[in-house]
Amino acid sequence: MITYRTRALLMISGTAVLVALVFAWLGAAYGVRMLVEASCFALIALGLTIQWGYAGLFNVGVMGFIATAAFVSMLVSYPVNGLFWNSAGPAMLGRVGLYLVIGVALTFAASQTHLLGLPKKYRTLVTLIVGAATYLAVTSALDPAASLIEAEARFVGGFGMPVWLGWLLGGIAAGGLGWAMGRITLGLRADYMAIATLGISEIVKAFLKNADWLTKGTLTVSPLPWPVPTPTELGFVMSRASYLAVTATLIVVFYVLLERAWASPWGRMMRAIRDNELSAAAMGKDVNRRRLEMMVLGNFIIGIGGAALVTFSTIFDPASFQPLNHTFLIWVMVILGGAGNNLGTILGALLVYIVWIMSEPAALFLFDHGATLANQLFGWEAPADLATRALQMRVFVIGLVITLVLRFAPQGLLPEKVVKYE
Amino acid sequence: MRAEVPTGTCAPLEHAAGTMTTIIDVQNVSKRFGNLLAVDGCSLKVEKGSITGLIGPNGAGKTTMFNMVAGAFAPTSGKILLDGKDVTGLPAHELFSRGLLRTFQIAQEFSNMTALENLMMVPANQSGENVVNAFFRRGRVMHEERGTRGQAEEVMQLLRLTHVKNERAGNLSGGQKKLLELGRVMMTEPRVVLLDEIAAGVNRTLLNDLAAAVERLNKEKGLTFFVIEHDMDLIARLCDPVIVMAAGSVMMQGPMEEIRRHEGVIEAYFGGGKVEKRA
Amino acid sequence: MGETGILAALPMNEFVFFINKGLLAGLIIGSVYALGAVGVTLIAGILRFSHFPHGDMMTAGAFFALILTAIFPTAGALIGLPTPFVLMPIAMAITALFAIGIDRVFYKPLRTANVKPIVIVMASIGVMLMMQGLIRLFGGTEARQMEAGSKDIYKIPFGGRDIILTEPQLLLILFTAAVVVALHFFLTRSRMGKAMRAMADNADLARISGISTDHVVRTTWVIAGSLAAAAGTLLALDVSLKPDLSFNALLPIFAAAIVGGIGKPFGAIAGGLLVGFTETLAVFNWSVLLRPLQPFMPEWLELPQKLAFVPTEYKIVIPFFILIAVLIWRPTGIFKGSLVK
Amino acid sequence: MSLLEMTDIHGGYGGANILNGVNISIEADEIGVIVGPNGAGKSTTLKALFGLLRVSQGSIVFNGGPITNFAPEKLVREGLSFVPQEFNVFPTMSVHENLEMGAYIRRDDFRHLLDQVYGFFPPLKDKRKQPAGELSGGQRQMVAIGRALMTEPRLLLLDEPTAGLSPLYMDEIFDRIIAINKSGVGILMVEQNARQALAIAHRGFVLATGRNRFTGTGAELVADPDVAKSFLGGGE
Repeated sequence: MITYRTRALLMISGTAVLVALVFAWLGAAYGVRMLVEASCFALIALGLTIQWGYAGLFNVGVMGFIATAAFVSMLVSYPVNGLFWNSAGPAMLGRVGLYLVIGVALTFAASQTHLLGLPKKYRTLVTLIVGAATYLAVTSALDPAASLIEAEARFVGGFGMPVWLGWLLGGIAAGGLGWAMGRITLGLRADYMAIATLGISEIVKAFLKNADWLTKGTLTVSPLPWPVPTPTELGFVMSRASYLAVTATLIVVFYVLLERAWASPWGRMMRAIRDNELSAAAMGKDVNRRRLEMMVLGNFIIGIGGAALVTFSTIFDPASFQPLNHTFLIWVMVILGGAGNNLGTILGALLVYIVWIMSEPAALFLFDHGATLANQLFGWEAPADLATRALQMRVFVIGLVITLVLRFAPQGLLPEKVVKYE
Repeated sequence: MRAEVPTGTCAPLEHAAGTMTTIIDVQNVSKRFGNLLAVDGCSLKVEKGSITGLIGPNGAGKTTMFNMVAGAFAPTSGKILLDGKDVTGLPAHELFSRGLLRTFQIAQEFSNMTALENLMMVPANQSGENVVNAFFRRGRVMHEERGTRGQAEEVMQLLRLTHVKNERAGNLSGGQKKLLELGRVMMTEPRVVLLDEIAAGVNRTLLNDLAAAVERLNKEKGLTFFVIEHDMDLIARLCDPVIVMAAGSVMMQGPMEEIRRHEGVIEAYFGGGKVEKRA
Repeated sequence: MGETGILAALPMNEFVFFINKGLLAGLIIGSVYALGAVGVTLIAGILRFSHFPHGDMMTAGAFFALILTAIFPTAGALIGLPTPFVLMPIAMAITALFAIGIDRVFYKPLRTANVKPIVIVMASIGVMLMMQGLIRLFGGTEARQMEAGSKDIYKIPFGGRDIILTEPQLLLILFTAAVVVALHFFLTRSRMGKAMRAMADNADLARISGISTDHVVRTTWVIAGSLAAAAGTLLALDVSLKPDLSFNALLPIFAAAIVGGIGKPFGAIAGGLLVGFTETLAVFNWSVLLRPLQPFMPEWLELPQKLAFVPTEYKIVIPFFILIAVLIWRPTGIFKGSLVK
Repeated sequence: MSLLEMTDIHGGYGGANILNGVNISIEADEIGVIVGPNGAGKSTTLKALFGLLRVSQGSIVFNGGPITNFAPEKLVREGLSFVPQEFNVFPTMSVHENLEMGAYIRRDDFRHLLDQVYGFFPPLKDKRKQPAGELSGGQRQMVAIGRALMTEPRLLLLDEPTAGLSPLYMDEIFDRIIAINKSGVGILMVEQNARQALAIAHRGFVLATGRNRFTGTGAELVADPDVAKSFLGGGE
């Protein structure tokens, strides 16, 4: 059996060779860009690997957390939109905020009326009514405000704060969404939790696509400011390299912390909860609170990775978030790399991303030649949209990789490290 | 302290005037599942430093009672006190922090972690369990870890399991898993240990080791045990007093020799004595 | 007033609008969700896992029907029904075999290696992506019409305006009704139907009664596959064949299965209709109905042009909230299926 | 030649063996009862016989043919039928459907068998349409036994049929078992109520720690005071 060390070395050298190939074939500018995107995906994968690998939480809503963090990061770091602040917009939004606060307070109060002796059945009814009333009041106040903002200032604009603060707040927002979702879905069986997380990520995407007053919707917001000098100042290779330096340090920082946490009492406790929830509770571990903690921490890291990824693309386009690229691709990285193994996950992310990027030209190349060959042999006419269809082949390959890995290498390329004390 | 009560009813045992020696005090507890009254107005006590046995024929409600004390589910009525404080209905992890440690009939090991880690995870409020400490206060955490590890290695030696300390717990034999689970008791200072059918699926020689370990912990460390068990010989060897439950409540309590001669108990076991109280 | 009696007094135009856009629309989309949910609930009840590729199985079924229509374009004309509908049974059979093949290749090995249930769900996500890839590879990514030519439209005069129902919509409703009846007899009269209910109720007891698991599993996939194909084909006939149906259909279908009670086919049908109606009514523009009452309303309360509970873009929110509401208040669903906790 | 011969059976749930050499034998028209203190391996013996766990040593011969480690689905066709202690009905299916499921492997018309089962358990006749899960404990047990009778077994295995029942139902179930046996069905039953069970048994087996302690006719075992004492151990 190949020892762990040789597996790791093999994977590292394999990835290095692939990277070198890309640099040689497509040049440094493209190579560095690919590495930056891969590093962002590696960060996201780290967030997912601790949720699934450490604590056994099945999160299929990664796209929703990436989108939330990217949105908050855009909101915080995008330059201030003077048109908005001078318009009546802020005042109207203030009113909406007020309605919301009062409404939520009332709904909460209604939900506690059983303390005043209201029978439980009526309590839920009252809460629902007050909740619905709040919802109607808030939306009725929001619609005029939204249309006014869209008319006068196109959208709310940002707060012009530094980008790193944007990423941090984006991560916190994603963590917060993780907390809220954890509260709702923690009692569920894993596959129903998966459906709920899938639902939430679709809702986040729908919200961002339609709240034009906040996100300019399909008109997209750009250019998103970078934490480092942009290509216009330093040229493509250097600016991207500096961006890579930022994301690489983030990876190293999180890697060291998570590696340290794996063998620490915290990591041990999480793994115990994953292995046997009943026994962990009997040994004094508060299972639900700890899972909630992992939902927050995992999604915080996913959020930061997501914010970095979207900022790098300089465009905030809600429609660009796809479950395939932003949830299932990352699942392949984690499963193939090795769930619960931080190094395996990072290398898995790099490896899978490079293959994913390279598969685009490769697929096109293959299908073109295939089509011309078929044409020559038996005059088969390729359909017009052959190119887009060729790209769909990758979706098939991703699905195939998931099923094969689950069947033949469930532990992944670098399996979870068993903590041994010599 | 011995009291004899006629079968089937559950007269409250004389409460020794508030002695601080009672670790577990179950007061008039009942539990209903649908229209089946599994436990019916049952009271029992476990004294500090004792190894108290709980026996009874199937369907007598002893497993239900044991699980309520261990925090698996809350009673329908009545109160359970641990160290004099009311713990009725508290979840399992809460009871652990108050000093109640339970083992399982079928060993519940953490299968993907090594045997040593299975023990190291037991101590409560380890500073390293706080994620901030785990990340940033490495020094303090490492210092504490050395202590925990030393203690765990000691327990492994005591249980003669050192040779499998780095083995995945899932790969251990049935007997080794049972020993490992008992080892958890030595990783903390529990006020009381609940042993759930420790003899189930265990061969004779291993049973001797387990019984010897329990006796040693009780004698040297003064640990209190509350043992639910089918193996009458083990009960006879380990426990005094032994509480007999039948038809959902306590039927009698006393040393095993006397219970074995007690007509009512023999009839309860032999005749099945199953009187199910309809709602 | 020309016509006397109640018809004239009621605001007919608005009422018919409500029937068309509210009730009928809810019934149509509800039927599609019901057909999908029956398959999902049987798989969850008997095979104990949530079948993620169900939306894509519906699309695959529709594609098989499309290909068959291309091969036998005139088949429909003989009977006077749309060709895809006439050839649908064949497409259903192909999809059923397809489903059995997938189970044997992907899920059965994992079942025999008795992996944790969540691993089978992950494998089904892998299968979902493979199906999505293949469908888009062979079928392209644009929406397609199932059949050239216009659809016949039935107009039922009802006071002022007509109640409008296209032929495919009528076929969908009738087909779903037929499935409900067929399912009832299958589950209550036939030997295999009862064996499936037994397996969902108590798998161990079914096994020691001599019921063969493989047989029941194969039937489960036949029902799930064929109904998914029917749902996909009829939806494509009504609207158009969109390759990305998978995600938009997944959430409502799972919500329907859970609302109805996991493992309960009748629950799935009721759940499907419930989700369908809730969706259309939540998005329905109620201000149209309130407009005739305008004269009776006080002046200061001016009627907003658009008054809907949820804007259409947020339609996806509704099945999600139904799902969460059921999971919190009634985890066994209406028909007391297995627990989702 | 006896109907069932279990000789020197060793086995368990994968861990340490629970059975360490159990011998059981039943004649064709007998009621056999297995009793003994908890953890003696009573239910384990029955499960080993019906293929629900692996026999590591020893042999089982039924009706002259070896059936050691046969799968349950196969044994049902050999003429054995098993009623588990818990979860022994299809809760949401009606009483009638439960019985039909019992006859799943039959290809012939089994209506006469339904009447026979309703004959054994009259209260079930008018509750035919009711879901089995909504019946009381005793009636549910009748459905469970009725289901097992639908394959016309030569030997019916019952795992603690009166567990959790009130004395009223307990006596009624024992009477029914006698009636079923008289109709020509061999019975092998594990029981918690040792006294009543042995009272109706042609042959009794008292187990302790996975081995035979006492064997004899039901009457003999009830009369012998040592048997009752063995339930409280200390007899080795």
